[in-house]
Amino acid sequence: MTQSNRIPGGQIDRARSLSFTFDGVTYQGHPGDTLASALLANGQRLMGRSFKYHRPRGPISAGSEEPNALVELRGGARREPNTRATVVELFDGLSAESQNRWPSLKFDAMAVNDRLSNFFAAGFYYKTFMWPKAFWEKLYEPIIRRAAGLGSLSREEDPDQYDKGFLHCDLLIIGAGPAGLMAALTAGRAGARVILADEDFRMGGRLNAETHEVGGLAGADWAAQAVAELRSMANVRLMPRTTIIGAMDHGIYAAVERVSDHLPVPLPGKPRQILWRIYSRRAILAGGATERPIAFENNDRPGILLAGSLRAYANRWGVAVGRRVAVFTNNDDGLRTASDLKAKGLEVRVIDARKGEEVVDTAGRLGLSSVTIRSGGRTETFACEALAVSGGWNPNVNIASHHRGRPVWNDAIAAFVPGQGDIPGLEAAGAAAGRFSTRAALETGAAAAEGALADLGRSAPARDLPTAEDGPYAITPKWYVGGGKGRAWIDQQNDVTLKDVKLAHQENYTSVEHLKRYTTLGMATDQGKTGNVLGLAVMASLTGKSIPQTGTTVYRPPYTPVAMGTLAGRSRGQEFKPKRLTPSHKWASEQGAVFVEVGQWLRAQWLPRAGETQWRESVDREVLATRKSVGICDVTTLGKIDIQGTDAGAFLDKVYANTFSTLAVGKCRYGLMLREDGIVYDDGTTARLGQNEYVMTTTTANAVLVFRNLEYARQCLYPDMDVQLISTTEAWAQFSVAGPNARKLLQKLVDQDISDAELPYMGCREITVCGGLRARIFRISFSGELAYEIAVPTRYGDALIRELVEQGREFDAVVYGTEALGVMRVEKGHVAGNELNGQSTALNMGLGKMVSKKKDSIGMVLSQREGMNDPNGYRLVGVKPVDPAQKLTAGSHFLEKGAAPVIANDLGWLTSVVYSPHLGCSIALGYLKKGDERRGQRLRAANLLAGAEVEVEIVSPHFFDPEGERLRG
Amino acid sequence: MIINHPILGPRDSQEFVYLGDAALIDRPDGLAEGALDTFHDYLYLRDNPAGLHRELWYHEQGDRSWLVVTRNTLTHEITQVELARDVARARGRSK
Amino acid sequence: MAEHRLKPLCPLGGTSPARASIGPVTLTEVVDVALASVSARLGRTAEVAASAAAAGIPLPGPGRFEARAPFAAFWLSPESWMVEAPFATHEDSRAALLPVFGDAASITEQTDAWVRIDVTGEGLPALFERLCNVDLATAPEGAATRTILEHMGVYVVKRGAAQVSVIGARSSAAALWHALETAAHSVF
Amino acid sequence: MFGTGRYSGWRVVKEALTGHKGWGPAWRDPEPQASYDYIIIGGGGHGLATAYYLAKEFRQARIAVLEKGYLGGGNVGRNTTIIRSNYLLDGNEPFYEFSLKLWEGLEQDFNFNAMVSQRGIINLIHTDAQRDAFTRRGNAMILNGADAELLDREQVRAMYPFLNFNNARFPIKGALMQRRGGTVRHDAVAWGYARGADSRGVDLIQNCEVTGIRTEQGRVTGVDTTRGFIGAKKVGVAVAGNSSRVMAHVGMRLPMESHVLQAFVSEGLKPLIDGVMTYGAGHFYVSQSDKGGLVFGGDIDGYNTYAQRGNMPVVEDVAEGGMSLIPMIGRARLLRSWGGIMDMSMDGSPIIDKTDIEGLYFNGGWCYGGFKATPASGWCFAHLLATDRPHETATAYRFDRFRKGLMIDEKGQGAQPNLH
Repeated sequence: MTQSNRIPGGQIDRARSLSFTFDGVTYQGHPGDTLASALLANGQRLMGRSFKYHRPRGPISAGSEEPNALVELRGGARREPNTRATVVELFDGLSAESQNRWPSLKFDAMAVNDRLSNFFAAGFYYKTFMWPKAFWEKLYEPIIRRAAGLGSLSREEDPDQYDKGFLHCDLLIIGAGPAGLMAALTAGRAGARVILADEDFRMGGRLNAETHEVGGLAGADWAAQAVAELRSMANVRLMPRTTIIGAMDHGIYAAVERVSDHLPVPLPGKPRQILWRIYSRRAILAGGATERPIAFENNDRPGILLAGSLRAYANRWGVAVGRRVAVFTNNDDGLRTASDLKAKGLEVRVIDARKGEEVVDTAGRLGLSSVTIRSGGRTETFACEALAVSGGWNPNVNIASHHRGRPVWNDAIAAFVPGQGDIPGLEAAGAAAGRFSTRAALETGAAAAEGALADLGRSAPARDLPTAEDGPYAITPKWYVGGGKGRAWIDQQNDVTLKDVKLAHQENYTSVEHLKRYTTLGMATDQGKTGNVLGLAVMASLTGKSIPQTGTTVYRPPYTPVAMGTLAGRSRGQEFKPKRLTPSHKWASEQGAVFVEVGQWLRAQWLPRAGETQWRESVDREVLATRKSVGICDVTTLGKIDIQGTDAGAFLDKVYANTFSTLAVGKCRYGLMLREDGIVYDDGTTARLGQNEYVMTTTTANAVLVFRNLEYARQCLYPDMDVQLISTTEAWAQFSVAGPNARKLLQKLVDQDISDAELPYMGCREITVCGGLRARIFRISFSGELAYEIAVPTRYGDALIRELVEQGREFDAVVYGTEALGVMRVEKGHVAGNELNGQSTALNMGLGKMVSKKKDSIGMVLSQREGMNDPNGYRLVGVKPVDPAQKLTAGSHFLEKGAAPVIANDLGWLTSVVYSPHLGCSIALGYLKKGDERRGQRLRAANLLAGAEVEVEIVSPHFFDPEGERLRG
Repeated sequence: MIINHPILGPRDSQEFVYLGDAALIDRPDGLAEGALDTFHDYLYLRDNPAGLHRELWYHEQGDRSWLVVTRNTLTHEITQVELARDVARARGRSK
Repeated sequence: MAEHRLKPLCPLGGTSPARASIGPVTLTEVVDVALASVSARLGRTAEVAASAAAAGIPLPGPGRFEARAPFAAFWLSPESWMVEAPFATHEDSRAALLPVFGDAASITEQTDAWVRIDVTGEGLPALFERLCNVDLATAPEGAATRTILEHMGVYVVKRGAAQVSVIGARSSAAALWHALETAAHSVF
Repeated sequence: MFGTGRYSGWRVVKEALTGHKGWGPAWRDPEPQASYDYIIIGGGGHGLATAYYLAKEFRQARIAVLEKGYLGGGNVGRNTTIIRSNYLLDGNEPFYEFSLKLWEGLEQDFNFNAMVSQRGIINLIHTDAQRDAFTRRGNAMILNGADAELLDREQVRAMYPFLNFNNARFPIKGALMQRRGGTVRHDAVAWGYARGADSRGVDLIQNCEVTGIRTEQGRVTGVDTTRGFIGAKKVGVAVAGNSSRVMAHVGMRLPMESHVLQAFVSEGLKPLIDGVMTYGAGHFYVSQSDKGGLVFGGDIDGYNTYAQRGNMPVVEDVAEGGMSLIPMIGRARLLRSWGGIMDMSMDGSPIIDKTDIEGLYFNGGWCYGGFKATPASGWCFAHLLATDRPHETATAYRFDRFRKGLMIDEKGQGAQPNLH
């Protein structure tokens, strides 16, 4: 197709042509075009359909405020729904599809809604669809949901990469129009560290869209010259294609840089977009202004644009939306559109609201064909393809209101301007501050930069402002054309009309928030950038209040919609969180171990051997072999905290419920740690390696939290205790060696005597292994077997497990994973994660005696509250199925035999369930009301989720070697 | 947010962990009479002011200092940052 | 110390340190440095400073790194430092420092708790602005900052304009290496 | 009868054909009277529901609701619209199940379509320990008369094949599902209760901020407001988010902190996610509204605040969770964010109780469970106000539970509000 509406001029590279498709049709455009400008150049005004009534729509703007021209850009997994054609930078091979229409953009069956619009007035759905009750979910809502939404996602994984980053500067300047450029030149020349960001791919802002001169040059050329000077400054960073999306606290701004969106696909290894966190000492908001429409009947036809945008298409992109143009304005800026288009040889007719002229209706099904105007009582209809509308300009106050500060109404320009100091350190300049002439933009830009430089303690260079137009902006507010029977649109995408606002008023939804929520005004993808103030003004005229009395519109981040991928960056898929690998990971991988996520750690869950087809075979083997001879397990993930200082023992007495200051050097003790509210927080064994030196172990899950709490106690509660803390979790590779032959195996590695006499139960020593390697050995047991934990510097962890396996061959030693570990600790009745649930007391766990009342430890006092010492409360019990063949399920609840399955009969639940190869049946730990008194009782363990229940016998939680002879052996 | 660390200067609050009201420093004596009541009030009741709030932050991804930050809960403006250890000593805490 | 029969692995899992060059930068796993934390006991900071000075061990101020061969050190937290020494001569780092500080300081071996990846070459600020919140461009040489990098806690030590050490938890060495590599490919 | 008459499909048609001239105001804007029998402070969901049930179910009169801003401007107007009763503990589950049952009949009851939609909620499971905990919880729900199902990985895949089943850092192992969970059009809840209360003679007074609570000999006598003193026999406080500020008028310190919870909505998308899902390996939960927007959120920012806005760390954390769970979501755009101020209580559970001051009653501490609780909260608070006895499903929500050691701590996090 030909670019029938292309006219001379503009900042496009006519020497090169770009080929692209829209709804399968191929068109030509030029570098510098947007998708919208290229389609308009090809005479394609129709680009989309509205949300509710499926009205035919074309672009009304040339920027990110666009509510209508939304397309699905690209295809396959890269499809981007709801993409504004007005900001898509054209590239060769671009393909786009229209959305929210069926079967085609021209003939949309859903447009029937438009005919039924009377039934779809604001809030109609709140008043019906209630009878019969079931029909809402069965009938009405499915229909509504099917019609919902605009574009659609690909349902495939986003293939692109996203980056995040951090930038630091003295001065962030938001917007590179005349105000932003002048501010950047001023601050840049002063040597300040400046970031200049603009959402457009071409810096210059409105200067690229206007015909007037700056400093004797065409505005766009002056802008290019300014950009060139800024580029030459090492202290200035230019960021085109970068949108500041939000103002956070303390000078932090979030920005999205579109690195690759102007390319068919990103270059290999390069991100599609980058989320920048910009740390600025001062900021200038020079984001310009957005033009607003006037509401009149059928003001939403393709070909009806905002006046400044129609002018931009002509001046910047060399595009005439139509050869015959009408201009409807209530201010001088609209007249500029008329004069610019006339100068381009187009036929222009002005309708000046200030002279009592107004547009009362338009015609043209898929695009504007004529307008009807009223002037001095007589109406007239004439043909035209384009209608430029200007109801005035709204400063882009959005970012300035991100801290929920209220913009301030300015009568002179009939618009809101940013409130002073709404965002500390942010100053508005140029059109964003309501100063609309180019001269004023340059002036306020320079002034804002000078102010920032003063705050930063820098001296500003002498002011050097180029000459520029300083034309007046005379506006007489005209919000809507009344009197008609038809519909006049206020929010085009969401199809909110004048009538809807009137209805909201009639039903007393008059506060601005009620108006918004009841009519959906301003809730569309443009967030009301063009419609909000208009809607507010209509409501004001209905209530008879002033606009500021009626309310203000506060915008929330982001400034424009942001891809979720950009906000996520690289944290996705396998890289969602970093992986932590144990010292034996390499060895275990070679063995084909099955790994499980434990927090960020990957631990061997079990290590299958040839012929083992299902996990239980491996786990049973690991357990039996350990209990029969010896097993090895990597326990490095347990937290280790080095605690030194002359008050180390006294400190431990504060943070543990039991006493450690009395622990002998060379001994270990099991420690119970409470929260201040008396609930059990963590447990582990802590060893005393020297007079003033302990090493504490924590559960894997709580390693970081316990360390944090120790520092809290050290710094905030006991600041004069001589105690120093540092984590050694990763410094030592630690292995558990358990089973009757544990000592025999270890003695083959340990250079010193570790006989029972030398190293009794709960003893610890610093030793050497394998001919001189420094190591530590702790005689502690989680499995209930004769067991040790041996630690070597982590770099030798891999070598040590290979050595243990090698030396263990004669004992048929096994390496066991977390499953077998769990089986053995349940057999032994040790509490772990499922019992340490943050809701249980020491009493619940049968460890009540461990809480010393003689000393003031964290949690001691509040653990004595009556509700936590209920004699009828939960106690830890062991559970066995009466029929060994039956399988228990963790999370089943205890019920008396014959008791109805209702909460009143609930006696507790099974916390942990394992299959004990040693007992040959499924066994469990559980919390049971009056558990201690129920030993030997038979109850039901009901898993109602599966409709299953098992008759169980309550036993001691110590299924295995209750007297503990084995571990002392 | 940015917390102006008394030793390290401005650091992003992302490096910190928040605990709550700095009154938690004033832990009562667990062996004193009526400890159950004093501990209840100490642990559970808060002023929760709309305005200046003295609160505990831990520089976990930093130097592991606990800080007392004075911050306005309406504006998030931070007006003072102290080492919790100094505050604790000043409030008579020792061993 | 005695010759034992166990063979060490590098944090990244190799028998020799990893190394990679991407564009102008090179990533190198550094394993020839022994580490120990030194924390002054309560009220004995002056003694610790004096003993350190006598032994030629630098104890730099907050946020700083300082080298004084054969030792170097960076600041960890109030009254606490990470001391570096040649691995070959100071493998048992705690034992090596105990005589220096006696009971005036708490000393803990830290060598194997960490992976150290040195990033060398031109354009490091451009790389690090995509990694963590450290303003490398304005940070002076000898700046040592603890911060977050892709959810991992790390020390970023600016040893020179063209040499930065990233020191992170040994268990997530592979994740840290991957993060640096990916960012380098993305930037260069 | 005040108000606008009944809504019905027939009436919608009639009005459509006659230019919608017949729709009257949804509620009046009355001047405050000199005194009332009941004053409810707070015109949010809970306050409006309380007034509605006081008038309708407990046949009380001379009731006013005082709202400092506009009706429904509190957290009922800024949440993620989820309803469910999938709680674990005895103190909570009966209450939330009562609430869910009220939701199921609400629209017919107050004659306003709030779009109660029970499309199901799933809590994803990623570890064996999570499965154990959700099994315990699911069974507790059933024991309390609620519905619950445990889904395995393949059942989840069948519902949402586009979740990350191929390359997940924390693989999906199943889910706890409550089919009766779902969503409700949040603003409509406030409007429905407001219209229903107004039509029963309740005075809804907007732009009326309470500046003081007056008492004589330990008994409440009324409240000072920006529109003057208003007398009252009984005063009920339902201002979650600002509870501490209001109760400070009578010198009460509460077991709670105020925190901001951010929430987000994407651009409108064609139907994708039918129900509600919560991620078990990160801070992310999501549903899709009837307009097509993905409505999602995550964790609170975590520091005390009364500013209804948050910061980037949580925004990124939520996006990372979403991206790791739903890999296609990368090209969906986040459209709008907002923040609501939560009463984060010391055990994560609410309080509906009398105070030491006779005639002064308190309702708050909802953390971010407040929206789903709206009907039961209103009903139970009305019950307490009218009868001076706690409703049978709210007997655990007492101030003294902390003194007695009877915390209702679903998450097991202890006395640290920002962890609940």
